[in-house]
Amino acid sequence: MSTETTTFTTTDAALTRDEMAKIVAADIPAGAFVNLGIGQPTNVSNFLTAEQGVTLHTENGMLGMGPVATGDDIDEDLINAGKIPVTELPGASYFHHADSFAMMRGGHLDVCVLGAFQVSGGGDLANWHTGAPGAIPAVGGAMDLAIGAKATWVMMGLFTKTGESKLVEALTYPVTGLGCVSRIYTESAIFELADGTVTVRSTHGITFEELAERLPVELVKAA
Amino acid sequence: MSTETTTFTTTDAALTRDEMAKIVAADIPAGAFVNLGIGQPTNVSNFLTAEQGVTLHTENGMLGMGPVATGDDIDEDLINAGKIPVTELPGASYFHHADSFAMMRGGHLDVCVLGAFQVSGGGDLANWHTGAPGAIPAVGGAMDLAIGAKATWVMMGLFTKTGESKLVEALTYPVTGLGCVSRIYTESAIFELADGTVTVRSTHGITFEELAERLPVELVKAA
Amino acid sequence: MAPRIAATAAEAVANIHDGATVMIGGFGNAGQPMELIDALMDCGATNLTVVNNNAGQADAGLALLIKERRVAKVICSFPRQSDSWHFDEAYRAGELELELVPQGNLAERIRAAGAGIGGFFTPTGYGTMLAEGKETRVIDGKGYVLETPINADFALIKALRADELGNLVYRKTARNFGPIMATAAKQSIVQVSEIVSTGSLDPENVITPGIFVDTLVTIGGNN
Amino acid sequence: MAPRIAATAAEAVANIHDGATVMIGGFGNAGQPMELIDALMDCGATNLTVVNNNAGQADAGLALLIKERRVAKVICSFPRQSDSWHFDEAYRAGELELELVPQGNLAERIRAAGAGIGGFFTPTGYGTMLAEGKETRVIDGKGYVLETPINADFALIKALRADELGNLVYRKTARNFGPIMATAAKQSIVQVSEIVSTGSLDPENVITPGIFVDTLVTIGGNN
Repeated sequence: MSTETTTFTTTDAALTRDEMAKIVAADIPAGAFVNLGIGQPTNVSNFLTAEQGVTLHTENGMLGMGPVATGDDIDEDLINAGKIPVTELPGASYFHHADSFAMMRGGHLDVCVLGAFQVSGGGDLANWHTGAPGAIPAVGGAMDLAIGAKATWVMMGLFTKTGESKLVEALTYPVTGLGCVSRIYTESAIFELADGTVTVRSTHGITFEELAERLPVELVKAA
Repeated sequence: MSTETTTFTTTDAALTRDEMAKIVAADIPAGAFVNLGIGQPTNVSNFLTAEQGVTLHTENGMLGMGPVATGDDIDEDLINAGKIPVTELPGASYFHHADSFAMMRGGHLDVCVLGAFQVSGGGDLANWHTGAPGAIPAVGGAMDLAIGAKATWVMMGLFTKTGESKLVEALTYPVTGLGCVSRIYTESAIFELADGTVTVRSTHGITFEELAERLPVELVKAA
Repeated sequence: MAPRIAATAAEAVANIHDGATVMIGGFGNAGQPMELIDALMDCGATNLTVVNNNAGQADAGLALLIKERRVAKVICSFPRQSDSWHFDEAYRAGELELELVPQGNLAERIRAAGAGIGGFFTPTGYGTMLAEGKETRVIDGKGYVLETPINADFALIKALRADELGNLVYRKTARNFGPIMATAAKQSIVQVSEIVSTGSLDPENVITPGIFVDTLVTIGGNN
Repeated sequence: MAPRIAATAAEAVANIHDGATVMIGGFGNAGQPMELIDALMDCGATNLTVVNNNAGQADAGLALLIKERRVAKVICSFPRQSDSWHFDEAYRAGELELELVPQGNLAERIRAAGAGIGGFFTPTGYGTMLAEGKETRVIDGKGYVLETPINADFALIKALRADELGNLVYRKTARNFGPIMATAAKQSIVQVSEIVSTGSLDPENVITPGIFVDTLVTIGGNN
């Protein structure tokens, strides 16, 4: 699950959201138990193959979650953490909220994929609260998800609308979890984080050198 | 469950074990959830009536335990905490060990009836370990049972073989639980314990005055 | 004690008093005891502390209780949603206290209350705003926050089916907070689609044993 | 990952190594994975720490492991029994370390390990010999002891039935420690009477989700 031997690659164009989701999906080891956060990470499920045999966890109490339900399959008692009706796969199981979060907190899930406002080079994650004055905070399962799985991966845009890097030296947004992120997927690059070192696995529509210039953290190019 | 208005009574003869068990059974409120410890307390179940609607808990993971199993009803997967084969009543449920002890520790059982080596006037209980040199200790569920239920009742002989009182000012045996016992049933008397006061509800084969002389704790006679 | 069977939701919630702490099950619409919440609205109890995953949505249920200022405090993980306007307004007006708890800690604190645990060290939230003012400890190199149990006077729960002893089964992800809230409240009030005769539920499949259920009411019955 | 299906008990336990901590399910004979324990005996692993409710009985199973001095330490609640002679001898000879834990604390500590809890305050054992040297705290006037999680390398468990994904159901009071031990061990090795096809178990009734199961072996099959 950690940084296997990675070879640096580069492509001319930035990744689309589907391309990002497809890469994340391909990186998930066969047979893994995975929680996909709300938003972009949910899209990863569309690119998992049956051969991978990945089991999806939803923190509202289910393993073996299937695709989004449509038409007659919609059942208000069967929803995911984003409150979207989903389906049940053969071999599924249901459990209560304490057992569900115990499963997560106890380190039983292999991978959790989350969105983020910011990630630090040390793997600190900010994704729950803008910290803006007057903003009403809501945390949900964000903090549990951040620190629970064996590996926490982030999918995010690398830059804010105003062009600032969301991969930062130190978080300016409120912390969700410390030192928990080990991989970041963005449209412009994919990063591996380990022991304070940020390794660039690939760049997309940008060269390693350009990236190194724009980001406020020291980058290592994968071999 | 606590000392309702009690009227002092006395009988000429000491209580037999069955008489003690019958009195305990009659004292259990209708509809109560009860755990009966190993030994004398187990005998209480023989005197519970169907009308009482008492539900028995066994800490190895069951509510709705029925009588001891005999003949073809013996099932090695269905035993009580004393490892005796038992039966299942309609409306029973099974759960794992952590849930079972959570049920107890969380104060959900109404009454727990236990044996004892000693009880102090303040309700401290000793029933798990003689503390003798070389004795191998074994605690089982004793400490959980002592402090878990809403009311903990003890059934014991009032005197040791050498005639010393087992109702004591301060325990000389190792503690099982502090301040947990609210009622003691013995062959010679029944005691209510509350806030450091020991009230004698009844005597059997002994007068209140004789009892007061033999016991090392101050006794109050029920009105 | 076999649970009281209430004829109506109004009768089921009639003894909820001003100032009570009320847990309300459900995650999204799944497992939300809507009829019991409506009855709580009608019964007039005020100055409530509500424990729920959210803080009301749109113009129904908990949102209405908040709109009418019947709720003094909400303990939840995810108050702000696109349609949480009544919460937003009451909170911004300073007329509603909010205790924001990560969802897994919320579940574990509810479980702890039911299980008689005095507090526990959880890694979730360590190093974040939500741990401010709380005791923390580093155990084996990992940071933990001390969290305390959340008890309640009442729990409002939706289950699928009960037997006459109050044993419950749930349906799919509607199980969520129900089983743990039932253990943490002094009185659990449960709406079900049907009440079946004792002995109809397989003891292996009971999710909430009847010991945790005080009041049952049948609602609808179309599940 | 779907569990490995071992052809024999010997194959199932083959990777248990010297010095491993091994949890063994069962309470009395109910849920005791006798064939796996026998296989552990045959596989030769030594210097083991064993977590079990007892410390072996008569001349079989765990008692034989202790007799052969393959066990360096036992963590249990009730070691001394009428037929625990091998334990008694090894313990008196100072050749076996004993950590005696009240049964409910044992269960809760195992659960805590599986749930990622760093420690918890329990009332059980407060003021007793078994709390000596442990941190204590008075919370709301009640005394508590801080207890720590018990993790293991392996768990040996007996369940009734598994599907191919490792979802488990148990039988009656044979459930006992199985579900929590499965969560607390790095590898859970489970003997079952039969393995059924995926989709054969009702997702509502799964007691141990397959995520907690690593190895399955079919034994007997007469339950």
